[in-house]
Amino acid sequence: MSGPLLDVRALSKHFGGVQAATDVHLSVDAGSITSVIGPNGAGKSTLMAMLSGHSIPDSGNVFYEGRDVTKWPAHRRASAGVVRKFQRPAYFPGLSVVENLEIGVVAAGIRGGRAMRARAREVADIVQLDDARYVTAGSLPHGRTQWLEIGLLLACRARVMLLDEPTAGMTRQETADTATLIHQLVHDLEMAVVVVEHDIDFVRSLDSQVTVLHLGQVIATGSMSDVEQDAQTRLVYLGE
Amino acid sequence: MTSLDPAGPSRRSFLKTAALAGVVAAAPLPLLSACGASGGGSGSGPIRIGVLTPLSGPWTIFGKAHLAGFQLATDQINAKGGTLGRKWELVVADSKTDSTVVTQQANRLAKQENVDFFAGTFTSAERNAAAPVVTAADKLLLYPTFYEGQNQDFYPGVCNPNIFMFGSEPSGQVYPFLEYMLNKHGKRFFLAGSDYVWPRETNRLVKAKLAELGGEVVGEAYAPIGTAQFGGLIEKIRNADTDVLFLSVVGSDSVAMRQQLLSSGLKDSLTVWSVGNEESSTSGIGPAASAGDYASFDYFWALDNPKNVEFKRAMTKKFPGTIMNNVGVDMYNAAHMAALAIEKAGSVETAKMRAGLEDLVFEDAPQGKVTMRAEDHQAALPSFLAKVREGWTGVDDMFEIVQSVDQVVPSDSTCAKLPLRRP
Amino acid sequence: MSFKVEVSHETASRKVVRARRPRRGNTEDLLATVLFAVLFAVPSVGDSYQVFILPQYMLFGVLAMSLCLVWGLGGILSFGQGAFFLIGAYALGILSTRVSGSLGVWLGIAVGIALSAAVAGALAYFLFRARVRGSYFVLVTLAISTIGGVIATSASDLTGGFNGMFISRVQLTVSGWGVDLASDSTSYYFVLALTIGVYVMLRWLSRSAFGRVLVGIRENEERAEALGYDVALRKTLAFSLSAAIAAMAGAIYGTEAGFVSPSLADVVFSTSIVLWVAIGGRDFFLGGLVGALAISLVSEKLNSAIPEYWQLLLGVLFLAVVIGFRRGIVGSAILAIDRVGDRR
Amino acid sequence: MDSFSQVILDGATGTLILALVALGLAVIFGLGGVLNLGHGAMLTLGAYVTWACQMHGVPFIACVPIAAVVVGVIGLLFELAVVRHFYDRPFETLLITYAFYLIATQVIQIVWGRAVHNIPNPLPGNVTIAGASTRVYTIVVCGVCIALLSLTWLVMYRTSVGTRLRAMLQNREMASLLGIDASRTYSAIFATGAALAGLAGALISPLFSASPDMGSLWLVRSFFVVIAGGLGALVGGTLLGSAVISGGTDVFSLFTSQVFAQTVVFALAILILRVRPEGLLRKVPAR
Repeated sequence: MSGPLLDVRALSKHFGGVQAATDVHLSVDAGSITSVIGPNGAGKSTLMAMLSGHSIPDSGNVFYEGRDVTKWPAHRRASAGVVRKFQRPAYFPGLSVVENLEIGVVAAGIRGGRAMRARAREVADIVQLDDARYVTAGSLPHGRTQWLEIGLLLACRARVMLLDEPTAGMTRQETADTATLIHQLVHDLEMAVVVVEHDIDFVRSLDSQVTVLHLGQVIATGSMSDVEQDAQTRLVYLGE
Repeated sequence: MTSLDPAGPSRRSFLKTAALAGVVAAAPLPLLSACGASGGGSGSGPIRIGVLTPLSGPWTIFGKAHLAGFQLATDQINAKGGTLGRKWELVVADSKTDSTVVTQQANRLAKQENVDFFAGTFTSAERNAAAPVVTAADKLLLYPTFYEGQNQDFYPGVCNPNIFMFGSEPSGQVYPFLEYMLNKHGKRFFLAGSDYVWPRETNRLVKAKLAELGGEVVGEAYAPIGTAQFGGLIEKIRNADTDVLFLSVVGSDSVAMRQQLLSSGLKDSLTVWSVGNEESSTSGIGPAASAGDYASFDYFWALDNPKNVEFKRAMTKKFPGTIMNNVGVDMYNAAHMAALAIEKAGSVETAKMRAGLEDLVFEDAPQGKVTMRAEDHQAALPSFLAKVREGWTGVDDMFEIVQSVDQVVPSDSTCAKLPLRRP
Repeated sequence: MSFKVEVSHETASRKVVRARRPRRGNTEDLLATVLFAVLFAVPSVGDSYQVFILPQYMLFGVLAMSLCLVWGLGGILSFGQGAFFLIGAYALGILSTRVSGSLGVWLGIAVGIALSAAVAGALAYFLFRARVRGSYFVLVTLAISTIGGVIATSASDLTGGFNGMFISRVQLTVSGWGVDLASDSTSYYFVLALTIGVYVMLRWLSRSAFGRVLVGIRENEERAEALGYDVALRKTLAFSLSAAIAAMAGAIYGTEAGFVSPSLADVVFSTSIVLWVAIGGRDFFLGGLVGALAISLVSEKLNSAIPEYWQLLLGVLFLAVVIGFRRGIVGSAILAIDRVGDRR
Repeated sequence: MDSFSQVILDGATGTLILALVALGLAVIFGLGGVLNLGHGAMLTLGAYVTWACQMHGVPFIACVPIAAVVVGVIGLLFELAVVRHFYDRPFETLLITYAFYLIATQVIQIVWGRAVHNIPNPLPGNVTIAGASTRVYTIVVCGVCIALLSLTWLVMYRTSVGTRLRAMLQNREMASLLGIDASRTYSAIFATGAALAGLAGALISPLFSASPDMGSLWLVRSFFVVIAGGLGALVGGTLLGSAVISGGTDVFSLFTSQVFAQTVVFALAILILRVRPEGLLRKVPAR
């Protein structure tokens, strides 16, 4: 395919007097990981919301597979393949893991009990919830709910995964496993992943393209090591 | 794990089925067996009467008097040994002020309780709802309330050979006093009522009579049952420059209406004539909002005659604190007249009892003489116009009778099904 | 089956019990079969009043199941089901008297269903699109029942207003073949078949993809939307379908009872539907059905005997169920039976 | 233009009386997030307590605060026993308060019977304002309503209690960091709302009498006040909502039937809800 999978051009958004995003550009290719970092209030969540369709920018455009999806509502973007994982794990707590995944599978257009179950089982294996298929999701430990939600994104055939702080509340080991999982998804399934994170170590372990936001503006892009050399980034983010 | 125990699922589900069958089947059984056994029928045993009365809902305030009247008469009849040597037994059903429930309960009384005849229902709407059931079961219904007359063929509760009306219709309740009110308080009438058949039909008849007498209808309005705010209506009354406000708003709505009329300051500049507010709703309205207003019915607690004194004594003794009204008294009359009819006919069979009630005269009614007309089952009753006393403190000093008529012959019904007398 | 070690201790014990694939629904269907069998047997053992009244209560049960669909499955609490029931009843009443023959009857049923579905759909889409939900939508459904009652009362030319409307027992026939509801026993079995049909249809629906997604929306609306589901559209469909079922039940109820009045739309009736479903168990269609049947039956017995105390008792029972048995009496029973079954 | 000033006066008094009735509901809904279906029963309870109190020879002016306190205490006990465990589940609180309505209405009937009780007007006489007349007592009730609304406004926006309450509305977890005992605050809110309902029931009883089902007539209208007025702040919203519902019905009913007017106004309230839902949704977490 020619051109980036997700192409963000000159997005701006303000809330009242606060400029939450100013002229943000971002380009995401299939099979790549993009990390967005920045201090609190940098506009990371706003950017995520504009990518997922939960928020409509004041100006600028979002292109997905060459189509302008700027004004598409969240559900339409999701069914086209741009799916978001929320900061707090969002899943269906009263249902079992497999029932959760089946809802995702149905979203991918798979119908019929057998096919649906098979696919849900497959996804459960990928996110290592195969042992807990019939456990009520609400009773899963926190770290595993994060994976369940990633499983949901997988189940509905996401092509672009928007991961909002995917390792929040995870143990060190779980965080490392998550990085491995993301790599695996990108590698095996040619997915594009956009990660918003606080945890610099995790971002470092993703070894991805990094975009640094500050006060709604992109102040640096490049690999993690490039960005860490950037003076402005060091100033605003790393506090030096 | 399931697969480890091949015998498990089937056996388990069998046990489950058996257990559940027991539980589910057991539940409805007491309900089934509780009924059916009790059946009156004709012949021996007590005479069973189904009484449909509003014990809950907005018309609860009338329900007490409604039921008490019939119960008092039943006690008196039973004290004398019942009729044809059979005691009376009441099966009371709550109409919940809901015509749908009336249909349901009337069916229950007919099909399950096997009552010999029915008494009650409060509004015309309730009577109309009960009518198809009593017709299907071929039982009589004794209806006690003031009502709209028998001109609307399309309602099943009108000109129904199985229904007897013991209350007054507009020609009895209103006509005798129209001229008096016209001359004394002015020609400009505003007709306001609750939105259902009785007020609408009453007002239609009143309009016709007013035109005859040279009065003028300056406005007509209906408020749905359950209205709490009458601001718009009161404004219309004010703008119409009304002399007499002819009110057929009923129940708790009328309480709100009269209170708001007082607070609007309009009450002093017109005369209120209510045909729906008897003793119990006037108690709710209170002295301030009712003082000086008129009401007309076939009975008032205030009536000073020996039979009413005796009735009041008996009523106060049996149901102390109950506010009695014309509907309750007409229930009382209905019971006594039914007893007379049964004795006369020698049977509680519907056809015979019907013949017994037709042309029956009851001299001992608390309000005077009651005659049941055969051709349309309407009662000829006395009629009274009363004025609410200033600063009344209770039902005893609430109304003051200003006009009275000993017996009004109901105006002719225009129903095509007449006459009701069967060959 | 193997369990991974990383499972934390406090949830481990629960897991063992629940980790097996549940045979979801078996117990409910089994119980329902028993109930339907009992109902099937009633005309041969009961009296004529039971044959007359039970179809009406079964239709209340259908109405309750329509609420289970939106509330239990979709998480949309509605105090407006009574209004749709009423639309069905009035439509049949009006059209069957004004259009002669079986055409009028079918037209009445069809118009009632279509009108309810359309009103519910339009209103729901209008509001769900704007993300009106939760308590606010409950308020709107309260408004639906209030406005429904007001219209039924005031449009007296059409509905008979407060006086109500009389509907005779109709014949449901297609080119001479069909059922004549005039006979109590015929209409009993007809309504029973209808009730079973609705139950089966709703059970199928709850297992279908649509049903699963609806549950997903109930559990987490944001997540469902972010998975690509048009949440507003699906909730609207559910609400509209539920209104259609309520209207169908209402139409048959109208002809069964022979009389309808605006009281069916008022807040009291609509809230008693919520009561039936809450006490029976909102998560199970059988809960709604049994709740409606049982409470109607017992109410009828106790209402005349101890009207105030019975209402009080019902209130206390309702409070107890909401506090203690979120899944209702039937729902809790089903789950308890499942648990016993699973433990073996 | 006597008629015109009369319409204005009736509209104003109607609005204020409805605002008085709805204030308790708005407090519990707006601050506590609970849609109190028991509000109607609390009104009724207030009216009956007033009546019973007067029957024992207590003057009306003393009966009103007694009614408010009694209903407030009942509300508090109910909150402590039941409601407090369900704040995170809006549907459940709705059902629980509906159960309260069922139970309270029946208890009222068992204790005081079903008759309509008349409470004499404590201030007989009419007053004429700009050619329009109304009862002196109505004006006093309106005065009390204005005073209560002003007091609510002062508490909410001019005291530290109000600041904390508003902070808690924004973020419950944050509030506990500010040293707010959320649990006690919610109890206080519920009790206050109940007391306001009792007070309203007591005050309107001379205008409308006391009957067991009086509450349900007001409940639906109060809900619409909250629907229509929920957009603004507690005080402004309640007033605005009351003006739309009460004033709207009055104005429309001048041109058309009362019924149609009511329907139009209710539809209007739904429209308002649709146009400004995000303002409303902020306070109530979606289920």
